[in-house]
Amino acid sequence: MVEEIGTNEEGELVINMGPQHPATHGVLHLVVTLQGETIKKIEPHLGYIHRSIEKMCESLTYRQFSYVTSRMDYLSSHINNHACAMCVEKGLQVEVPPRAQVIRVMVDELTRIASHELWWGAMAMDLGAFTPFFHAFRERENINDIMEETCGARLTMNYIVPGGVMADIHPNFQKRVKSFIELFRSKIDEYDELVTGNIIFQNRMKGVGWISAEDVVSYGCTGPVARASGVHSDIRKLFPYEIYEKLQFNEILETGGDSFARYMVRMRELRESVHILEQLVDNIPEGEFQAKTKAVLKLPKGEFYQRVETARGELGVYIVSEGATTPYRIKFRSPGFANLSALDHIAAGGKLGDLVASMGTLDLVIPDIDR
Amino acid sequence: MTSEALKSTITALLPEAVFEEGGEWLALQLVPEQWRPLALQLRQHPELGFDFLFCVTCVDWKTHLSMVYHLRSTKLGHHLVVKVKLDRSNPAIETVSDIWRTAEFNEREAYEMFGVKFLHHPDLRLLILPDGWEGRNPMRKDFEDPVNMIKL
Amino acid sequence: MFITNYIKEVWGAVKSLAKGMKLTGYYFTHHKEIITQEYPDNRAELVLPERFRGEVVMKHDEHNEHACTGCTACELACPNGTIKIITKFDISPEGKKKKALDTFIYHLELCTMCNMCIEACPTDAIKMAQNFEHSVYDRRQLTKKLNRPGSKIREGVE
Amino acid sequence: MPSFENITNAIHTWLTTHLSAGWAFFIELVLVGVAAIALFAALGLVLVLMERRVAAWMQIRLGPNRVGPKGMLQSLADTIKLIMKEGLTPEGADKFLFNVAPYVVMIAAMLLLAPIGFARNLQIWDLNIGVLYISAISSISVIGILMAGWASNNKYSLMGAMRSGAQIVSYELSAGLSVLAIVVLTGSLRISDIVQSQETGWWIFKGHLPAIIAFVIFIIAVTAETNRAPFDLAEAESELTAGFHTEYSGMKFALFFLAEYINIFIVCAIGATLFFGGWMPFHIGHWDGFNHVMDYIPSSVWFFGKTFGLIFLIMWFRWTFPRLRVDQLLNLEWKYLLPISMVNLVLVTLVAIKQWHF
Repeated sequence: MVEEIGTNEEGELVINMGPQHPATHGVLHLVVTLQGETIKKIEPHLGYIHRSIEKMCESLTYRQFSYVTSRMDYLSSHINNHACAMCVEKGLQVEVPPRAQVIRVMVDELTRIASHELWWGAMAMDLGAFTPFFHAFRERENINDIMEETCGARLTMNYIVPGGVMADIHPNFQKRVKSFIELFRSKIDEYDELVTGNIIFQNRMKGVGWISAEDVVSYGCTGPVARASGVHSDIRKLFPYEIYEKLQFNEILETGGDSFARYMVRMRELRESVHILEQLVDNIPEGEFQAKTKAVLKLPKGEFYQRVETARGELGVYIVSEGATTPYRIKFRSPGFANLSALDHIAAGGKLGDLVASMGTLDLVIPDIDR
Repeated sequence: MTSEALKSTITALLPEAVFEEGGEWLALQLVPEQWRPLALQLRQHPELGFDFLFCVTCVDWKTHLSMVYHLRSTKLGHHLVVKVKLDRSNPAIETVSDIWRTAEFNEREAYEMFGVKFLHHPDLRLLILPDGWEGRNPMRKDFEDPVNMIKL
Repeated sequence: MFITNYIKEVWGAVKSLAKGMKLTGYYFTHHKEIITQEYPDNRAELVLPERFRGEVVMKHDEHNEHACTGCTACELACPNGTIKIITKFDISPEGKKKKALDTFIYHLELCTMCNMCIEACPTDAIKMAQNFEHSVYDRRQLTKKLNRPGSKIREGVE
Repeated sequence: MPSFENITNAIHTWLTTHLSAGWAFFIELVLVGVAAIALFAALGLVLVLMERRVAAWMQIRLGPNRVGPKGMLQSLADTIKLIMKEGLTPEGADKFLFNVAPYVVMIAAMLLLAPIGFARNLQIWDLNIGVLYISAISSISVIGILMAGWASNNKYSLMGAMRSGAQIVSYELSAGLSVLAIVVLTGSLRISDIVQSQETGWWIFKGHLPAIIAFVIFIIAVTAETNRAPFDLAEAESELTAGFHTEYSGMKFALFFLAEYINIFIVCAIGATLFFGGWMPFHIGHWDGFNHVMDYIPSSVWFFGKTFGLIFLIMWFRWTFPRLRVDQLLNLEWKYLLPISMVNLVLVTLVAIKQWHF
C-alpha cells in the first residue's frame, strides 16, 4: 500500500523542485515547503554545475581567463567578457580605441536583446504559453547570425579581449544590425499583443512576488529586479563605462515591485537597447579595433574592481593581483546569486504557480549562480 | 561623500581604524572583533548609509585569510572596502547577514569554499558543495582534488 | 455602475484574448513565415560565415607545405591544453640544426573554440575551419594530428 | 448514394436471417465495440497529428515532416514507440490502482461515445436521457485521474490529481448549465430530438444571445473539464512536471494521452450536436431550395466538420494562452461562469416560454 506521502509534523508537504524541473531552466534544486498550494519556505540547493570558475581563473593568464567567463552567464557572454577585459585594462591602464569601444557597446546591447528575448520566451513558457518561445527565438536567431558573422560563434564568443575586440566587425555588420532593428521594432509590438496585454498573463503577474525597495537593496538584487522596485541600479547610468556617458538612453524604472513590473522593465529595456543601437550603428568611428598590448600581460600588484550591467544586473569582477601573469584571486560578483537569495522572500506566501512566475521574472541563469 | 570625509567620519566611529591607500575606493583594515559593531554603524549612520553590500570575497593569503566586503550607499553613492584579517587555522568572524540580507548566501559560500566560520549565522550549511564535504575547502590555495585536477 | 464595470471588465478580457488569437491565427494561415531549417537536407545551401569557429586546422598549400615553425605559441596561448606540439631537429643543407615541427596534436574534445591559438600564431599557420559536425563514435578520433603526413615547412617561413 | 443507414440495415437483416435473434444481437454488439475501438485508434492518430500540426504552424515551425509523406505517419510512429517502451511502476505505488487508473479514464471516455449521433441514423444508443447520460459519465474520468495521482506515490502526481479534482467538479456545473440551456430550448434530453429540432436552423443562430453565451461558457467549461490549456493545471508541466501522469510511461501513458484526445473529440462532438446541429446540414428557416442543396453534403461530413472545427478552436486556445493559476481557475468558475450561466438559464427559459426563438 501507499506509504504516507512525506508530510512533516505540521502537515506541510516538502517537494523537491529540481535539479531536473522544467521551470528552473537548468539544474537548480529548490526544496519547497508547501501547505496545500501555498508556499511556506524555499531553500535553494546549488552546486550541480559548479565548475569553480574562480579557482580555474587563478591558473589562467589574463588573456586566457575571460573565455571561461562566457560560460558563467552564457546568455550575456559578451558582457561578461567585457567586464573581464575592462578590469584587466584598468590594471594595465590601457586606453581602448574609440572604434573598439563602440563595437563593444553594440555587441553588448545586441547580447542584452538576445538575453531578454530568451527570457521572454522562457518565462511565457513557464506560465504555460508555448508559442512565444518560438517567436522570441526567431528574432534571437537574427542576433545569433550577426554574432556568428562578426564574432565567429553564436553563444560563447570570446570576442571582447583586453585592449579591444578580437577582430574588426564584418563588412555586413552595420547593414544587418540596421535590418534587425527595423524587423525588431515591428515584432516587439507582436510580443505585446501575444503576451503583455493578455488578461490571463496579467492576472498571473500582477501583485505576484512583490518585493520592497529596501529589501531589494538589502538582498543585493540588481538589474531589472531592482529597477522594478524603483531602485536606481543601472551601472550604465550610475557608473558609466565605455561610451555610455555620451549615449542617450533612459534608465528604466518601475515602481510596482511585482512580477509584472519586472516584466515591464525588461520589455521596455528591449526598446531602449534598440534605441542605443540606432544611435551607434551609423556612427562607428574609424580606427584601430585593438589597442597595442604586450604579448604577456602582467597586472601590477593591487586590487581591481570593475562592474558592468549585464542583462541580469550588476556583474562585478574583482581581481587581486600579485604582479604575476595570472590573477592571485578573482571573484565574480554575479547578479543571479544575489537575485536568487531573494527568492525565498519573494515567493513565500504565494501559490506554487506564483513561484514559477517569480522565478521567471528573476531571470535566473544557473551557471551564473553556480559559477 | 569624498574619501577624506568618509575617513574622518569612520575615524570618529572607530579611532583605531587603519586605512589603506592606493585602491580605487577607500579601504579599511580591521580585526574580526571590530567588524560587526562597525558594520552596524556603517549601515545606520545617516551620513554613511552603506545599505548595499555588493561583493563579499574571501582571499587566501597562505599566511592568513582576509574577508573583503565591498559596500556602497545607494542613496549617497559612495563606496567603502572593508578588509578583515582572519586567522588561517581557525577563521571566525561575526555574521552580518542580519544587517545585509545578501550576506547570508555569500557567507555560506565563503564558509564552504574557505572554511570561514560566521558566528551567529542563521543557517550556516553547505550551499554549493555536496553533503558530507565538510572539512576540505576547495578554494584555498593548498587544496588539491585528488580526482578531478587537470594540470596544465 | 457595478454592472457596467463588470461588463467592461469582461469585454476587455475577451478583447485581449482575441488579440492573441488573432496573432496566432495569422501565423497559422501564413506559412511563408515558417522559419524551420530542415538541417540535414539543407547541407548544400548551408554556408557558414568565414569567421565561424568550428575546429582548428593547419593550412597546407599544393606542395604539401605548411607554415608552422613549431614555436609553441599556440600551445602556450591555449587555456585548456588542447594543443600539444612535438618538435624535432632538422638538419639544414648547411649542416645547421634547426628546430622544426614534428607533430601538431590537437585535442578537439578539449577545444572551446576560443580562437586564442589563431591569434597567437606568428606565422599564420593555423586557422579555424567552418566544420561543425564533429560527432564520432570513438572519442579517440577527436585527437587529431594537424600536419599532414610528409608535409614540411614552407621555404622562407621563420 | 449509400448511406450509413443502408449499411447498418443490411448488416442487421443479414444477421437476423442467418442467425437467431440473440446471436445476431451479440454479434452486433461485438461489431459496434470493434468499430468504436477502431474509431478511437483512428481519432487518436488524427488528433495527435492535428495538434502537432496546429501547434507547429502557430509557432512558425513545420511540424512533423519526417515519418511518411509530410509526416502523416508521425503519430503511428509515436504509438509504436510507446508500445515498445517499458511500463514502469514506481516502488511504493499502489500497484492495483496504478495499473487500473488509465483504463478507468479510457473506459469513461469510451462510454461517452454511445449516445453521439455521427450521421443521419448512425448512433450507437439513442437513449432518452442522452444529455444527462453524458454529464453523468463524464464525471467518472476524474476518478481515474484521482486514482492515478494517489497511486503514483509521487507528490507532484498527488497535487495534480487534487487540482484536477477541484477543477473538474467545479466546471461540471457550468458545463451542465450551459447544456441545460439547449435542453430547455429543445424540450428533450434525447440527442436525436435535439438534432431534429435544429432542422430549421442551428441553435446558436436560433437561440439569440442566450445560446451564444451558453456556447461560450460551454466551450470554456469543457476546455477545463478535459484538462486542456489554459486550464491544464492538472498537468502544468512548468509547475508539476507532468501532474497526475508523472510516473506513467509506455502504454499506460499512451492511454492517458489517448483518453485526453478522445475526451476532446467527445466534448466537441457534444458541442457540435447541441449548438451546431450535429449531423444536421446548414439550414435556414424555410428556404427549401437552399436547404435542399445543403442536404447533398453527407451528414457525416457535416458532423465531423463541425466537430473538428471546435477541436481546432480548443487547440487554438492551447497554443495561444498562458495557464491560469489554481485560485484564478476556481474564481473564474465560481465568480464569473456560474453566475453568468445561471442568469443565462433564466434568459433561455424566458426565450423558450415566450417562443422568441425562430
